[in-house]
Amino acid sequence: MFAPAPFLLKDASVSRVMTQVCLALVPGIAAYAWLVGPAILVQLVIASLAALLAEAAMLRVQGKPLGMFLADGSAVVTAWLIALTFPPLAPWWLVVTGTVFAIVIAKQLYGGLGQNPFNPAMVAFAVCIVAFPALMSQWPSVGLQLSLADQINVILGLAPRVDALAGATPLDAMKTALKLADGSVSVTQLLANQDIYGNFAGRGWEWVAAGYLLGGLWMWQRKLITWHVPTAFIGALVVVAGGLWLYNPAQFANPLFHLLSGGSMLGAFFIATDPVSGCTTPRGKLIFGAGAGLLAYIIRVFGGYPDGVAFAVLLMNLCAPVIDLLTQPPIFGMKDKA
Amino acid sequence: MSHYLFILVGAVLVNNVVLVKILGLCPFMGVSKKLETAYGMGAATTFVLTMATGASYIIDHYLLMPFGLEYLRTLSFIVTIAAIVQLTEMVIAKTSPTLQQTLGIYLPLITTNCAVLGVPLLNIANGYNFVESLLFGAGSAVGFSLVLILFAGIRERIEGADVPVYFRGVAIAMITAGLMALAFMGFAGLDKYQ
Amino acid sequence: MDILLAIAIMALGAVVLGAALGFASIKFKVEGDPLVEKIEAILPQTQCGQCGFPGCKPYAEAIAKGDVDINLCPPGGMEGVAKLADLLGREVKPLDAEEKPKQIAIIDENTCIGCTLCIQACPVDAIVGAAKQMHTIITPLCTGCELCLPPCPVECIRMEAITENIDNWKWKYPVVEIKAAPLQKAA
Amino acid sequence: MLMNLFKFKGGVKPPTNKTQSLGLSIAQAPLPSKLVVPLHQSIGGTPRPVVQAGDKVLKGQLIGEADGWISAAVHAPTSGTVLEVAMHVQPHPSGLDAMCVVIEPDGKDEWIARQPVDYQALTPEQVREGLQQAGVVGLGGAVFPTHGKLTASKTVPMDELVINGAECEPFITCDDLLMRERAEEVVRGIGVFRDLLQPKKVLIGIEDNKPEAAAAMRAAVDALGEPFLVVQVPTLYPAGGAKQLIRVLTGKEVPASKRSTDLGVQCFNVATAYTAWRAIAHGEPVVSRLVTVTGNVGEPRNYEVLIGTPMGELLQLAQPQPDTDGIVMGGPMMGFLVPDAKVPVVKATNCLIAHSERLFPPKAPEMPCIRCGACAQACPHELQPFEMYWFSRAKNFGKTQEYHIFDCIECGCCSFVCPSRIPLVQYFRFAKSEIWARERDKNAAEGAKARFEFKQLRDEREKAEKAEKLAKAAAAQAAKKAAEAAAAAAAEASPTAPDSAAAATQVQASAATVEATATPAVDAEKEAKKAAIAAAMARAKAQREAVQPKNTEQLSAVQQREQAEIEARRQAAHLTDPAQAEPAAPASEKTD
Repeated sequence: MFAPAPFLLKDASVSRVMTQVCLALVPGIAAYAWLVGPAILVQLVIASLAALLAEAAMLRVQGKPLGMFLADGSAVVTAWLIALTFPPLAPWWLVVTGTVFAIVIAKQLYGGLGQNPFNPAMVAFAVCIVAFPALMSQWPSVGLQLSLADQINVILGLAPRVDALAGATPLDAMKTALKLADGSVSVTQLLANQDIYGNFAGRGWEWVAAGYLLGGLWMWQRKLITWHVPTAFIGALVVVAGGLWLYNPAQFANPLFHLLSGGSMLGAFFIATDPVSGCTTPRGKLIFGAGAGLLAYIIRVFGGYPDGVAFAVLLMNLCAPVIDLLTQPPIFGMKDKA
Repeated sequence: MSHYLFILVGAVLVNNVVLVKILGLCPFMGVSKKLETAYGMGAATTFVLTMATGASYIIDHYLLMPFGLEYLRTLSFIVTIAAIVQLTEMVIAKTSPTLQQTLGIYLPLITTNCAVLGVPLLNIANGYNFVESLLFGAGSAVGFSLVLILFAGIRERIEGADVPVYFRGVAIAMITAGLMALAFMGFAGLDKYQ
Repeated sequence: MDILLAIAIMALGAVVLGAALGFASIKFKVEGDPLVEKIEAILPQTQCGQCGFPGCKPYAEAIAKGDVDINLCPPGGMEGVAKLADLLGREVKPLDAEEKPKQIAIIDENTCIGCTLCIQACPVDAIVGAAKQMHTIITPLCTGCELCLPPCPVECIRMEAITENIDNWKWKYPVVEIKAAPLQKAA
Repeated sequence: MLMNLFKFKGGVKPPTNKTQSLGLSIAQAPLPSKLVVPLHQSIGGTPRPVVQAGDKVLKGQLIGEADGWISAAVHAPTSGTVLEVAMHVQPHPSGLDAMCVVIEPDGKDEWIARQPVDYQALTPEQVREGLQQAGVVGLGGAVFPTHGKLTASKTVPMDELVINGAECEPFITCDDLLMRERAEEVVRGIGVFRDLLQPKKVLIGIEDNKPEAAAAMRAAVDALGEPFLVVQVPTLYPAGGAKQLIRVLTGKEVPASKRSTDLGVQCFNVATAYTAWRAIAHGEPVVSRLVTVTGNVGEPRNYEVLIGTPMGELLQLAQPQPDTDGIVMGGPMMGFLVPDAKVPVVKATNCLIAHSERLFPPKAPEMPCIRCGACAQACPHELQPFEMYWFSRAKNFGKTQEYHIFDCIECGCCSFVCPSRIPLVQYFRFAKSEIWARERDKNAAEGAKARFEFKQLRDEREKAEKAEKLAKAAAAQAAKKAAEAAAAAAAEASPTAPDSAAAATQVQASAATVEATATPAVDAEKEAKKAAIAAAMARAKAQREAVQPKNTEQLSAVQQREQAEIEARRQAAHLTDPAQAEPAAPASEKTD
C-alpha cells in the first residue's frame, strides 16, 4: 500500500527548520567573533562535534537510524546555543561536558527529538554553572586581545588561564559592583563607564545582542517563530525593569541595559521560542514568554547567579505542560461557550 | 511585612520542600502520574500540612513547653498529624471516592510523609512564632502542591514520549525530578537579597 | 511525676482526637460504594464467569474490596486490565488466561433439537427459540461467553471469530517508519 | 462583491492543478463491459436488494430499496441482465468486499418509464420521499441522503441556504464544468431545495479561481429570475468544506456537536442540486455522475459516468501514462488509493487521479513531532493536531477526545504542512475508529448487563413464586394438621367418632394434592385466581394466533423459500415431527 492522503505535501522539513535557525544565529555570532575573537568559532565547532557524537552514540544504542536524525540539525542548534551561552574561553572539557549532558540526559533519555520537556542547552548551562561556578564566570576582560593560537591554547588548557580572564559579563560586573559598594555607588555612575558598559549595556555585547535581535526578526519574518514569546519576554522584562528603574534609578538599571545585556535577546528569540519544551497555544506562549522574562529579571537582579535566562527558561519549561492545558484555545464553533 | 513575604517565598520556591529540602518524595513520585490526582493530593497535603503546623505549634507552646515535655514533640506531632489525616481521608471518602481510590495508600501515608512532620519541626528549629509557623507551613504546602502539579503535567506528557525502554516509568521520572530541582536552584539566593 | 504528667497529657490528647474522629466518622459516613459502578463499567459484561464470580458485578465488588486481582477477566483482555489498573492505581499485571479474539456463538440449525437448555444457560438472553423448535442466536446480542456450549446435548453450537467487514473495519495504526522500541504505557 | 465575507482560520494553498482537466467539455463515458453497483452507497442503512441473478433490468429500475429513513435507493445504471448479487471489492480504503448487484449491459441503454413530477403540487414529505426513491445523495463526497437534510429545524428559522460550488480540492473540476455547462438545471434544483427549506437567503459559493462557472451560474440565476446570490469566495483549501463555506458566507460556525439546521443554515453541493432536479423534472434517478479523470494521464477530462463502471475501464479513456501505479479516488488532499482497478465508480466518486511517483513523490520518512505548531495554524477547525497526534500515538484516546478529535474533518491541512512528514490524519482516523469501536463495545456491554440483570430478576421472581407456592403448601399442611388435631379432639369429645375420623381422612386426602386448601374461603379465592390465569393464557394464545399468520404473510419470497428449505432439511434429519408442530409456549419470557 502507498502512503496515505494527503498526496501533496508542502515543501518543508525539520532539517530545513533547524538550518534556518542556525542561519538566524549568524549575525549574532559574527558580532560575537568580532568582539572576543575567533575563539567562539572554535567553541562552536567543539560543541557541534560533541553534540553529534553524543547523539550518534545514543541513537546507536537505541537502534534508531543514524543518518536521518543526525541530519535533522537539532543537535547542532543545541550545541550552538551552548557555545553561545558559555564563556567564550571556557575550557573545552566544560563545553563538552555540558553538551553531552544536554544531548544524553536532557534530550535522548526522553526519546530524542521533539520529546524533551526541558531545553537541553539551558540544562547544560544550569548544570555547569551549578557545578563549576568559577569557570562559568570567567569572561574575557574588556578589550582583551589574544591571538587565535593563544585562545585555542586557553580553551584546550595548554596555556594557563590568564588573569585577563578574570573579567565578567557587564551584568555580573554591575551586580558585583553594586554589592561591594553597598549603596555607595549608583547604577548611573557605573553605566557612565563606557569601557565596560559601552553605549547602552556593555561594550560590544550590545552589538551581539543586536545581532541576535536581527536574526530573531528574520526568523519571525520566515514564520519559524511567532511573535508571542519574544514580545511577551521583552515586554515583561521592560515592564519590570522599567518599573523598578523609575522607582529607584540609583539601584536598578534601565530597561535598555537589561534588554541588551546577558542572554536577553538570545533567550527571547532563540531559547524561549523552542517549541518542544515551551508552550504551544497562543495564550500559553504569551504566559511562557512573560514568565521567562520576569523570572530572568528576578534571578539576575535579586538571585545568586550572574544571569537568569537559563533558569527562567527551565522554570517555565516546568510549567509549560500545565499552562498549555489551561490555555487551550476555543475550537471552531465552540467560541460562544468559552 | 516583607519579612513574612520572604518566609512565604522562601518556603514556596527557594527552599522548596520537595526539590530543595528533598522531603516528601514518596507522594511526589507516587501520585504524580495523573494531573487530576496531583490536584487532589496537593489539596489534601496543603490542608493537612497547614493544619498540622498550626496544631503542633499550639501543642508545643501550650501543652509541652509549659511542662518541659519537649521530648514528646515527635510523638505528639505524629499523633496529631495522624488524626488530621484520618479526618481528611473521611472527608475525601465522602466527597470523592474515586480520588480516595486513586490516592490509594498515599492518602493515609500523608501521616508518615516526612514533609508533614518535618515542617512543624523546622518551625520550632527556626523559632517561628504562630503566624510565621502558619505561613511557613502553608508556604511549604503550596510549594509541595505546585511542584507536584507541574511534575504531573510533565509526566503526563512524558507518558507519550518514546523513552528508551530501560528508562521508562520511575527512572525517567526521577531524572525529571532531578532536572526540576536543577531549575529550582535558580531561586537560590532570592531570600537573602537585601 | 514527670512521667505521670506526660502520660496524662498524651491521654488528654488521645481523648480529644478520638472524640473528634468519632464525631467525624458519624458525620462523614459513606454509604454504598460508587467505585463498584466504575469498575463494572470497565468490565465487558459478558457475564461469563471466567473470573470465578457469578457475573461481572460480583467480580467488580470483589475488586473494589481489594480481595482479588484485576487480571482475571479474559474477555476484557489486557486493555481491560490496564484500564482497571489506571482507575485503581494498581500495577498492570499480565492476564491470568489466554487472550482470545472476540467470538460469537453460532447454532447449527440442522442439528439443533430444540431442547432450550442453551436458552436457560445464556446469561444475556441472546438465544431465542421454543421447546422442540430450532433455536437461533441474535448475533448482535451475543457476548461470546461460551456458557451455552456445555449444556447443548447435541453439540450444535460453535464459536466463530467475528470477521471484519466494511462496517466494523478500523483504520490501522499508521506504519511507523522509524525503527524504535514499541511504545508502551510508562508504568 | 457587495457581500461581507467572513474568514475561517487556517487553511492551506496547495497547487490547484485544475487547468489540465478544464480543456475539454464533459464527455459521455461509453458503456462498460460490466457494471458492479454496490448497494451501500450512502450514509445510513444498507439498501435491500430487490433483484436476483438472472433478472432483466431497465435503466433506472430500482435494484436496492432504502432501508430506513436515512438511506437512499439504488438503481440499475443501464438496461441489461443481473449476473449476480454478491460480495465485491469496494472503493473503500479497507479494501474489503460488500454486497453489489452486477449487471451485464445489453447495450440498448433502455430507460424504465420515467415519470416527471410537478413538485409544487406535492407536499414536502412527498418530495423528500421522491428524492429518497431516486437515490439522491450528497455528491460532494459525504453521500448523506439529501432528503434527510431537507427538513428545517422546528425551533430555529432557516436563515441561509448555502450551495457549495467551491470545489477546493486540487485536480477536481467536475463541479466547475457542471456549473459551466448545466447551470440552468443546477439553479432549478436549488429552487427545489429553497422551496422545501424556505430560507431567507440563498448563497451560492464558488471559489474565485472559477470565474467562468460563476459567470454561468449568475447568468442562469438571472435568466430564471431567482434571487440567489452567486458569491465568489477566496481560493483557500478547504473553503469547499461545508462548515468552512458556511463560515465564509454566513459567519456561522457549526461545531461537530451540532447540526447546521440548528444554526439556521443548510448546505448542498451543486451536483446534488442538479441530480435532484433531474430526478424531479425528468424522473431520472441517480444512475450516473460527473467524474474528473486526471493526474498522470494523457487526456485529462470530465466524464459523465454510469455508477458501477469499473475505475480501471474509466481511466483507460483518459490514456494513463505507462508509469501509472495506482488510482486515487477523490482529491489529493482527502482521497485514497483504491485497493483494485476493478472497483466501481460510486456516487461518492468525484475524481479519479492516476497516481505515479512522478506526480506524487513518495514521502520522506516520518520524523518525530517538534511541536512547531504549523499544524495548529493550518487547522481550519482551530484544533491542536500535534496534541491529538501525541495522544493518538500513545493510544491515550480519552485525551484525544479532550482535544476534540471528533471536530476534525480530516481535511489533511495538518499533514500537508507538517515539516516532520507525520501522517497526522491517519493517526486521527485510527484514534476515531478505535473510539467508535470502544463506544460500540460499551453499548453492547451495557445492553448485555441490562439483559443479564433482567434475567436475574426473572429467575429470582420465578424462585420467589416457587417459594410462595411451597410456603402455601406448607401452610396447607399446617392447617391440615390443625384440622386433624381438631378432629381428633372432636372425636374424643363426641360419640360420633368414626364420622369425624372419616372427615379427617378426607381432609388428608385433599391435602395430598398441592392445590388443596384448608378452608372453603381460601379455596374460592384460589379458584378465582386459577380462572384468571386460564383466561390470561387463553388471551395470550389468541394473540399469538392472531399475530402469527400475519408474520408469515409479510415474509418475502426469498424468506419463504428459505424457510421451506430449512423445514425440509429438518424433516430429512428426523429432528422434528411435523405432526407435533403445535405452537409451544415460549421457553422463556424474553419474547414478551
